[in-house]
Amino acid sequence: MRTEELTLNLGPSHPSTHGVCRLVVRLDGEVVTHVEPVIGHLHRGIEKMAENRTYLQVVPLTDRLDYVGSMYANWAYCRAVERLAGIRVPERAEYLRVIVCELQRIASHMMGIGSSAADTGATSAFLYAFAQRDLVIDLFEALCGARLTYNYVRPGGVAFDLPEGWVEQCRSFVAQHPSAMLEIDELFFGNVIARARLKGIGVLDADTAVAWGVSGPSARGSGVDWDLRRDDPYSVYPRFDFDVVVGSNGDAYDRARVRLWECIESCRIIEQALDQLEPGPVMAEGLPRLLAPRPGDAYDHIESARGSLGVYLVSDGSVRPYRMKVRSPAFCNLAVLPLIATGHTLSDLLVILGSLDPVFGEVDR
Amino acid sequence: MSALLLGIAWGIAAVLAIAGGAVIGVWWERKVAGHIQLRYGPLQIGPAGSLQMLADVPKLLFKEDIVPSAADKPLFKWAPLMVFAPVAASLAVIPFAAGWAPLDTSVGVLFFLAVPSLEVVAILVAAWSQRNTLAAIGGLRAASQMIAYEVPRALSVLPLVLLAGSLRPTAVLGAWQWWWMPLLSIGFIVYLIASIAEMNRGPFDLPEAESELVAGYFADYSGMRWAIFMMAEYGAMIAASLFAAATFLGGGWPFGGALGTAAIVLKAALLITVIMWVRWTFPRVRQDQLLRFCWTVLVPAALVQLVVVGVVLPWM
Amino acid sequence: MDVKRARPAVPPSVSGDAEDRMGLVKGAASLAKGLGITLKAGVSRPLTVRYPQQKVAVSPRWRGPLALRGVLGRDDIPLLKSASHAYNELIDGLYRSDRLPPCVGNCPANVDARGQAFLIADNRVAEAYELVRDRNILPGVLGRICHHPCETACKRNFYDEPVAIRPLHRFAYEEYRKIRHERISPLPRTQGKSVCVVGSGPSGLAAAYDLLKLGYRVVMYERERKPGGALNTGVPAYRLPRDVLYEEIGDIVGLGLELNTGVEVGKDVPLVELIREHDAVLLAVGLQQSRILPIPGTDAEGVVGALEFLWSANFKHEAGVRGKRVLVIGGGNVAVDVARCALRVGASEVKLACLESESEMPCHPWEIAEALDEGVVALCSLGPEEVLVRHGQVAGMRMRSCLSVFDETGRFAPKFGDETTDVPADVIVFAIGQAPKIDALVAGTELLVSGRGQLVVDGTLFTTSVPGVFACGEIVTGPGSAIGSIATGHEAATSIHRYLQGLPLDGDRVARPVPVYPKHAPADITNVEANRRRAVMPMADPEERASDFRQVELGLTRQEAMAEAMRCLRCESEVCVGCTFCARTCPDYAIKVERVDEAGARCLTRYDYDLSKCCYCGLCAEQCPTKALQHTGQYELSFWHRDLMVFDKGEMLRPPTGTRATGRDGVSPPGCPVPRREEP
Amino acid sequence: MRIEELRERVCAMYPDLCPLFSIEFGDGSIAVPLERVHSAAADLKDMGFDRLGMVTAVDRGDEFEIVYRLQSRDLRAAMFLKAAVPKNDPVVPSMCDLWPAAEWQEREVFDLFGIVFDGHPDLRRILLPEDWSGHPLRKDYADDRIVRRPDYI
Repeated sequence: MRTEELTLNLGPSHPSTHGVCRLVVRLDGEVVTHVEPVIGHLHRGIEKMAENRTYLQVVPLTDRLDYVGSMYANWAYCRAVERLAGIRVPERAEYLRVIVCELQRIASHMMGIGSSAADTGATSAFLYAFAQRDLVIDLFEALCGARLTYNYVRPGGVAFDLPEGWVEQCRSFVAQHPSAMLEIDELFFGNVIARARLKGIGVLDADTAVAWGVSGPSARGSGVDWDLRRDDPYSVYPRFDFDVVVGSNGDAYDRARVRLWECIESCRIIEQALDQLEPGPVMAEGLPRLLAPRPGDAYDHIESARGSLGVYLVSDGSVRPYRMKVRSPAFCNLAVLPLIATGHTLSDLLVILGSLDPVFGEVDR
Repeated sequence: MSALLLGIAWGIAAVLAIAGGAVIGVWWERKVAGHIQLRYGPLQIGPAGSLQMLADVPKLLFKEDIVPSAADKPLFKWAPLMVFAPVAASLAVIPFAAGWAPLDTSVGVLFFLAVPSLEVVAILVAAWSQRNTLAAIGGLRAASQMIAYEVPRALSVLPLVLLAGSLRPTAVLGAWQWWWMPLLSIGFIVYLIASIAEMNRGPFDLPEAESELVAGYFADYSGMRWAIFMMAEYGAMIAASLFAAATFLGGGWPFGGALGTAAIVLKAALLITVIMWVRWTFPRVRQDQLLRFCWTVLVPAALVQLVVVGVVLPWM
Repeated sequence: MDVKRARPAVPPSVSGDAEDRMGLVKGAASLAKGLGITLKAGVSRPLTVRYPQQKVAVSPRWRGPLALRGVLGRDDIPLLKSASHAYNELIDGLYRSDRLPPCVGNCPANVDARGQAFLIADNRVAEAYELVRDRNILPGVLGRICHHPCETACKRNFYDEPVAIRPLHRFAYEEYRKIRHERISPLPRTQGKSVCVVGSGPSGLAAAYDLLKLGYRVVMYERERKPGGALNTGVPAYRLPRDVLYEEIGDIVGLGLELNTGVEVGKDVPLVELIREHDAVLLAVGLQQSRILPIPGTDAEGVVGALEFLWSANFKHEAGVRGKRVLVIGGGNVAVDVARCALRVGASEVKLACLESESEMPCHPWEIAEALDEGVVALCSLGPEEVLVRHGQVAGMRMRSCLSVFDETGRFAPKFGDETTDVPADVIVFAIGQAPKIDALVAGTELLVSGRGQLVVDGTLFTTSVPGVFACGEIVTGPGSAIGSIATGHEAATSIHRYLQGLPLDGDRVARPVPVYPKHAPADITNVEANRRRAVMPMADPEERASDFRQVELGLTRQEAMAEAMRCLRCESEVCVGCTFCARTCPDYAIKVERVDEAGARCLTRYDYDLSKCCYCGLCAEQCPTKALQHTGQYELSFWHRDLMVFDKGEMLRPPTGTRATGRDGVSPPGCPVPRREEP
Repeated sequence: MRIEELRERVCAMYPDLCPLFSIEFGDGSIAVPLERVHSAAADLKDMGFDRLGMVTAVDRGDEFEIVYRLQSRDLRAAMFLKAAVPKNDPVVPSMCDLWPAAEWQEREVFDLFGIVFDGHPDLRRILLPEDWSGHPLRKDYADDRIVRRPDYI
């Protein structure tokens, strides 16, 4: 019997495409024969806007890059500016940045795990994950007054010091978080239906991951043992001991569980950072109000929840960056989707997209 | 002539029962789902949000019934009623009290199991009349799923009929012994899972899987027509639970008379809560896994149950 | 909360392959476990809030829509109007340390520079003079000689250039001078007691001024013919014309001070008799003797001490160096004054030798710069070794190179190199510090004197060993600035007042407010618009001024002073002055500020904040120097006319409290926008 | 691996380009003439740089400058490979054959700068709509909808 392929257009406003992404899918019955992500719907031209703002005014822009994790988006940009302008950040500011960034990694992974649960229909697991994310966001609200776009990490240090009572609130969160994660692990990842849905789909082997420039939990899920915090150590990370979680099969299940165990590791880092925190200034002294680094270009990257988020800054000596390029991990990870999604059914396609955990603010910039 | 009048009266009563059941059911589902997900569920209207449906139902009544221009108008308009009718009909044969059922026929059990299969046709009609690819896929999925799950459902009820010796529900209820419960436990579980799949609920809600098809076969329905689909789903749930309560769990077993009917309704409510609990805990099964699960797990379990009953029958 | 369980270790393989082939039983077990978890969650207390009864409390740092606390032209900043002796308590109440502007904090005497700029900008110059005089006694004098620590700490350093606070003192004096006769009248004597002040230096005058305002009878004795102490003898006349000094001291005398000049206590009048005669005595005698290095050859003719040299140069305009080569030893302000005076009294060539290197010189950078303009030659990192004497007459000085002045702990321990240079000179002036000469003064009293001839004085309460006898000024603190001595004068007056009233001396003695030091580096002002720049102080040109004792700085005109006063940002005053720095910092340019600047009618006419452009990044509120702009804690951003989200000035100025105060028409919620005003 | 070591190895490979190996802001970077950029990339890949981190371009006013950032996991090193590209007809050999990661990033550079990568499997605009005229990240990109910022700071 002659069958004809059905071209389906998922998105850009579709409940589970994690933001504005349009998937042009050719279906043979339920099986996907060809998928092509069409991106660019959230392209605001951040790199062009950055050329029109001073170095401090660009920080609120970086909030809107990876809006699920704007803390480390700020940090990546600030590290590039500090490397360009040769600023030495005080000790306490580095510790605050690490604490805040690990908290943001947990919050971002909650979105990752939650959406992989929601894609397969387990709305309760999604809400348990989001309950944890909300506790982190309350911490950030107490710290810098915002719940999503924090504008907290600034070139030269951080904007505010901890309010009193914050450290205790943070410790109580970090104390209860691992058990909550294990509970979600039992509820969702241990469940036979979820294992059936997630295991074995969207398999990405290690070499293609490296060749395609995939980084972060998506790459670690397929066994690529590469984590910038340990392999290209920056800031005060060498002072903490933590393990890098690596999966083996490279399917959606492994990627999601790598994220889950990374949250537990982040709790470990936060506890060590909170123990080693001492009083001191939070902002470098003697910085000019309008930073004007000498001409040149600098690149710096950090390990964000989606991979190695890098910022390449070119300065021409004026108070405004000449060119800012954001190497966004979600953009590179998404490129792999056609490779790993063909041959699966329609419902799996969206689960695979969710397992790559793309955030389209960062993909489209 | 009087039989026709009697039938119409029972029909209206069934519709009203299902409507009332649906109203309470939706509220209870939102409460159960809320508390499972660490939140309160409806709170504002009425004590603990009980009058929330008082606000929702009028809204649905006054909401505009959009009929898509490309749709096949007559089919589109009649599909919801065609889905709802079998559910209302299946209520008629359930024995509410010992020895009394609204429609006491000798083939009540067979009628109860056969009528929902009409829904399959109605769903296909609904899906096809919208001319919407996503709805079409949803409709096909629903059809394949319901046909698949009718077999284990029927097989799971067969041992009951064997033990009772007749297809008449009231007779089954009358012949019910307490040790039937442990004996028919496997059959009861298979029946429960199969009826969940029949209702397109819980882990098997493939047709209206929000993440992919955005609402499956009733995607383009809105307003009261959509509400009828909802009532059909809740009606099916109520009917299945009442039947299970009346037959598997022995109807008003510890008490007799009026208290018995209350016991049946209470057991049905308990079963409905379990169905909701299952829905809000588990993720969704994929289409091929759904069918494989039905033929490789449910049907053999039902056959095992038959064998068990077969062995026990001589001692009876 | 959960008990803190041991950290779960990461399993070797995360992919859970162990339970891969899940049998029926293990599958069912996993389903049951899942149901158990949701059941546990179902029965436990929900996390969310029972809205609408309970509401989520927003964090105090919440960045909601902006609000202005105070507005120029509508709310005035609290001026410092009360008597200075209450200053200590005042600092606590009115000017809490977090609301103390950097200029007031960094000034040793806490002169209210912010208040002065506010008053001058509003054309109330006489009030400004009196406000400043309350704390620094001689605004006219200090307007010329103070080393202005207030300008170094001014926040405007980081935006463009600091506010010219010292020239404003001077301008206030020149305006006040015209109307001083009608405002100076003897103060009433309310206290029965009398106080005697020995020495009419800045510290003595400050104490006398405070005590006069408290109602005491004050008698002052001065050794010289003219009052002013070090200001009279030490400060060169080109920096401070003497008529200004005598006029201002005349004002204080006019307030009821009994001044006896030409009377040396300890010689003409014994101190014991004064202690008996008055209820309290204040020794403000300062340092009279200039220190000479104990190196060979200092007894030769032609070696002079700094004070004697300055005394003769200032009064006789003649110091016996006409046509000779002068070598000044020392790197402080006094050395630079000596060098510049030497030029003016006809020295053929003036060299200045000091231990410190070019950058470490203790004198103020602008002093040495002006000196170098006028032709003084500075020889740095050189230590005096020996005076070369040729038959009784000074011929030069052998100097040894000095490697470092302070050791690593900061103590004065100079290390010398080995090569020496001989510097030819006819006259050598030692300006390496002054020493007290009080043996005549203390003769006959039980005042304790330390081994090195220093009077033993309590540093914070300024009491000496004899009850009722106090001391202040440079005799207590050692060589320091004029404003530093005045600060000790105020403190001593407070101690005397409490002593005479029988109050405990050390009650709530507020330590001087810790100056608020800048966090940012000074701004580079290459492309700053002209109207933001600082008023340039007209200077006499270097060649001419080096020849005689005419004024070096020529002072600001009224117009310049007013414009300069308007540049003051009024830090921490929580009153928006329309400095537009929030508008410049905003990444989305959502703020438009306009202000009217006529003298006496200054007000903020427009503060438009476009809610639809604002991204709530909080940069503007951080940059606001006056802390007037702050984020309200309001949660709901949805106002009625959301599309017209431009906040007109009228709307922005709602009370800052978090409650839902009403907007302009008394009904609609605050910040409810009015129809948009056409953009110009 | 220390940057100095990296410099020796690169200089050993390209003696004539050695002076162009600059260490600035902590990252080694080598500027290569346009025609040798592909061969240099291939050699560096054999040397151990198995990962292409970033492909981007900078509009240096009179010419473009294409910038590649190569990372190596086993050498624990990273370096920049830069090449000047003339502005009139900017054509750069594509790196898709060496690293598939370059595919999307080169499409983005083509989209925003207008630099053509020959040898690229399907060079289309990736972020902007197909019918968009002009390349926004060029300094001379004129669009009337761009908000004029007041230039006072």
